[in-house]
Amino acid sequence: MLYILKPAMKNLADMTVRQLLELFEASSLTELEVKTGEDSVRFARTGRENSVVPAPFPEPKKKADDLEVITSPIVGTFYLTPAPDAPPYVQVGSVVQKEETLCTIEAMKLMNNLEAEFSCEIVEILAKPEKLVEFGQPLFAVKRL
Amino acid sequence: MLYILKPAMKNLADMTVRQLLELFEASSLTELEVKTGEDSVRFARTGRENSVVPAPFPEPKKKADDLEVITSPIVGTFYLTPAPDAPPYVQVGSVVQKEETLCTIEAMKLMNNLEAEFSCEIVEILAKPEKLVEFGQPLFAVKRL
Amino acid sequence: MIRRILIAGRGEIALRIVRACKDLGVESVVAHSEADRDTLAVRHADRSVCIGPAPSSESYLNVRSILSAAILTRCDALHPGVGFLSESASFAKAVEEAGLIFIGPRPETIELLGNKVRARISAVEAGLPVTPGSETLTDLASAKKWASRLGYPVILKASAGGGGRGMRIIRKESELESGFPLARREALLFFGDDSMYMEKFLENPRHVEVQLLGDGSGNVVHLGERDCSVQRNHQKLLEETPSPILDEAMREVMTESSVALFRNLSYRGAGTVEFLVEGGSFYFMEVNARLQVEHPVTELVSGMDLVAEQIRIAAQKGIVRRQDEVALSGYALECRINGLGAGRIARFDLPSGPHVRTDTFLTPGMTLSPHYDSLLAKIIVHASARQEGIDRMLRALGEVVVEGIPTNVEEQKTIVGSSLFRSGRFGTGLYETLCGKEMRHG
Amino acid sequence: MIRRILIAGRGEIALRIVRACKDLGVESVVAHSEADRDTLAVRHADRSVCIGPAPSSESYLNVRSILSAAILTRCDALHPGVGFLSESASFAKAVEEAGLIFIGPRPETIELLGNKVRARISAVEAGLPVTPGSETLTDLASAKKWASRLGYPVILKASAGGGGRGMRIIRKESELESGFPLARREALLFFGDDSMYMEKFLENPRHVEVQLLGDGSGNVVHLGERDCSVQRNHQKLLEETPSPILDEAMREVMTESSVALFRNLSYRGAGTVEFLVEGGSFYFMEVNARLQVEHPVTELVSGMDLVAEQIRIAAQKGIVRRQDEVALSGYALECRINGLGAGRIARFDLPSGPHVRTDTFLTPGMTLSPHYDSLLAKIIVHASARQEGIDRMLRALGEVVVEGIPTNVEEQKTIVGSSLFRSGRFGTGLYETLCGKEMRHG
Repeated sequence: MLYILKPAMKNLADMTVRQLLELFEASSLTELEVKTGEDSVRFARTGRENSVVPAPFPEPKKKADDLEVITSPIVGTFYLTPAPDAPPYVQVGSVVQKEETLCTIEAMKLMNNLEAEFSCEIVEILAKPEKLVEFGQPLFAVKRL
Repeated sequence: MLYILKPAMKNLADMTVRQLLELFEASSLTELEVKTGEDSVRFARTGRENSVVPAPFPEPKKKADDLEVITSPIVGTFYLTPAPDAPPYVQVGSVVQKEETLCTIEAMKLMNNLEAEFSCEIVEILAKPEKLVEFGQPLFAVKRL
Repeated sequence: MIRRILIAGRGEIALRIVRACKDLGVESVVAHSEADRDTLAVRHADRSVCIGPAPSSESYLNVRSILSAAILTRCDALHPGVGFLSESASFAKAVEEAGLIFIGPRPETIELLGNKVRARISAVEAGLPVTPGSETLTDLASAKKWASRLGYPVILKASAGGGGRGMRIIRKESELESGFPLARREALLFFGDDSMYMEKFLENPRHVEVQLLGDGSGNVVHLGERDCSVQRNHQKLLEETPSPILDEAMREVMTESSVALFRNLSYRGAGTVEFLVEGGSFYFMEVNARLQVEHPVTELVSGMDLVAEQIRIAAQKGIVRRQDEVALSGYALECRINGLGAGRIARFDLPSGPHVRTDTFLTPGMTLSPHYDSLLAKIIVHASARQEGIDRMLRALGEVVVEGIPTNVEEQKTIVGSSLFRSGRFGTGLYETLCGKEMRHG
Repeated sequence: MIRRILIAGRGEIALRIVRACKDLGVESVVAHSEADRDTLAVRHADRSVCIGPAPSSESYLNVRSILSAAILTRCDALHPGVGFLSESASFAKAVEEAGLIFIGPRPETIELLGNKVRARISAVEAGLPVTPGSETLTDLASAKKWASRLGYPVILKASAGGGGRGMRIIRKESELESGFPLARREALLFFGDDSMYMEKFLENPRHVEVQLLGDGSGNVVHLGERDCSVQRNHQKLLEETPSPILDEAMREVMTESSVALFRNLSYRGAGTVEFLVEGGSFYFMEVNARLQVEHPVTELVSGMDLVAEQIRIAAQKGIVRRQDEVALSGYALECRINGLGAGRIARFDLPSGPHVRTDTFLTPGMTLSPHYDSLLAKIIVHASARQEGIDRMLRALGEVVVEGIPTNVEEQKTIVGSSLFRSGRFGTGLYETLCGKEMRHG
């Protein structure tokens, strides 16, 4: 509910940001916005009750607007090499063309090659080789080319 | 929902942000925005979840800043008259001097006379005669003289 | 002994299994969809694996993902929960072929019981009465012949069906002419098999089921019956035990013949034989070869832990009690609290305290997903007798506060508080009678 | 029968009594302080009356307000809860003089048992062993004489005391010289009575109590014992039944002599005889002439409802079962979840599901008041045996999430998960041993 009142309020202009913040901290508010003349200040916080919500996966360390994350489409074991002794499909810095293989995910003794859907540069490898990857788990952070 | 009120609340202009916040904290609002001239302040909070919190007592119907509420100091039966046939101590509009009796509250067969702590005019009688009043229950809305 | 179990289910049952694992000192791994990441089963399991996106077809029905998750997390057993793949013989077989213990009946048993015609034959062999019914219907002509022999109304059923799906009530011959081909197409669509059969239709029967445990070697105990007659569109809403309409004589025949059926099958694990009861007679309907949502009412009167029993039986440790050690004490009643819409739950006060058990999988801030069934919580009360149990359930329902999504709590209060329910004299049409008109929107 | 009960208590016990009232079809009126307005007992009672401001002295100990509330809401009985006035003989008398049924023992019984010296005499008469102790100590000289006769260490106690208050351990004569006058002054201050006596002090005893019900006419049944040895500053933290240190022989003597004591008193209602156990012997300590916080563990193993029993006995309907009908089954363990500070509770996830009971009086958004004791919730589990019960309690504690105020959940996990607790071999000093150092700030 939003109540808009039109009275005159005198001492708002006299409050410091610190005083306002103290009020806010001690309150149950999630948002506080104050405007006086051309100045304005806005405090907000999100629901404090979500500390136990599990984080789905660790975030990629670097985040930039031009990075994209390639996730696992199945549950399986993540391999960076086509065979134990073979060199890896990709490593950090590799440039991969569309439809080139990024990795192998083994599920139920079937080797599934994951191909790049677009040309990109590998910025970070986010999953551990030879370990279980879940559905939706981030595998690579890439820069689209 | 948006309620636009055009209140005749005289002294809102004198309210501090702290006082407004106290009002807000005690209310069921999720948002409160106040503008006076060029100043404005806006409070918001998410899910207060208090729809089942019992309202302590019905609020007095009229609320004005100069009204005060006299509450019951004990649990008992509320009487406006000293005896069944006698006229009431007070009625709406009565002017009561300090230490004059306002009502009788019977508890455990003892008649307790409630005296005015200050001179005042009775604006409203808030409890039902001959019914149970709880500790803290509003009995009279009065105007201090 | 079993060391680590993959739980291939969701909802309050997945948490139920996690809790049983903890009590038994067994590790639990919950396989969940993306939509179920923030649920209590995932929070409390020792480990969780996301197996796919929200739609069940790509997660909870995705055999390959489930088996990969089980093998890669080094589970040695798999619990299929209820619903989804829990009554899939081919899934049970795939689990066993992958070297895992399937916590449920043998694949052959599931397959036999999944075919309604073969299940009826087994029931008849064990001495169970069945509703007068047809053989497999080859065409419309044979359907007409059987219908006039049984007398209308009849009900058409898919041989491979279950849970109310693919059923069609036929009240006269003209309905059969249009309905039979339609029902066949539906059956093909849902179950990949258009075999149909037909039974005499009971207008307003009671739904009563017997809970059994078998050790897989022919030892079988029953834990009494549950009455699940209060249903809405074939979905159970309330379950109670003992049934208010069974007398001792009928109870004894019903439980003993159910035991005989399971003994004939050398049944392994927990299972339920479902009956329809009308006019002082009872008829075998089907076997649910798995745990059931309403198992807690049996747990409260028997003092036994059905999920722990399932796990022990799967580990070849047998059943904890012999039949003469099973004591059923008092009365238990369960109410299912359903969401009438999906969404985030802001407040979720559930009853607690003496004589009340609550099973759920959500807590305030979590979301009832639109992708699955609408069950939010089960409230179960234990009492010395039915009337006391009804009062206690009304007390428990009165403590529920849910904010954020609408629920059926008021409907449940209407039902439990009605004189019709209290009388014990009603059929599966109770919901329509009490709530049908005003609450049809739900 | 009783029609409407005023509940003159607070916290989870007040809600416990409201629930029992609903189950019995009795109306409930909760008398509460201003600070307790927003609690579950007030929410779920049929009616509530605010009897005073937050301080107990002006509300929960305000006899006149409580009686006014009872009379004006037309109650015919009063349940005193636990604590506050529940063991005040003069309050019980005032309740009866006001024409109300007091749900508890007769005032004379409360008075007799409230005087520790007279209670000891009654115990001795009933054949109960007591710790070697003194007569009433008239002065320092007599205190010295008794102390050297009993041998140090001894414990000074106020005759009118209880609950750990006014007690003082004396290890040598010099301590007695300073401690005796101090203890007397304290006793006068707390209890209005400076009578003192002295007992041989047991260094690290177990605390075991027997739960009894008496119908007021000499019929008495016991419901086994509870072991409450895990304490912190004389406040119980965990309670279990059966006690891991009683053998059948000691249990029989302890319960039978407790029954004899209650029979001698023609005890009316629920009550507990408390014992100290050390070195294979047990000693009578005191009687708690009221319901106890830890009563749920007895309810889970006996299947009986102690609050319903209290109400039935007060209504002169007797005890539901004879001694030979009481069957104690399995093991039960209770953990008290305490707030380590007052405040608004933002999140409050409590365990639920099979074999777990939770009793509380708050829900998210409500406030643990700084005015009263710190109990937030009790978690009680039922199991077939002690080791299973311990695992189950660890499971239940693992499900607790409290945000907004700090709690003792981690401490409880430490205790329940310790090998010392699991061994069953410990005394009342367990808390200090396990949590004393790191968690003293609590």
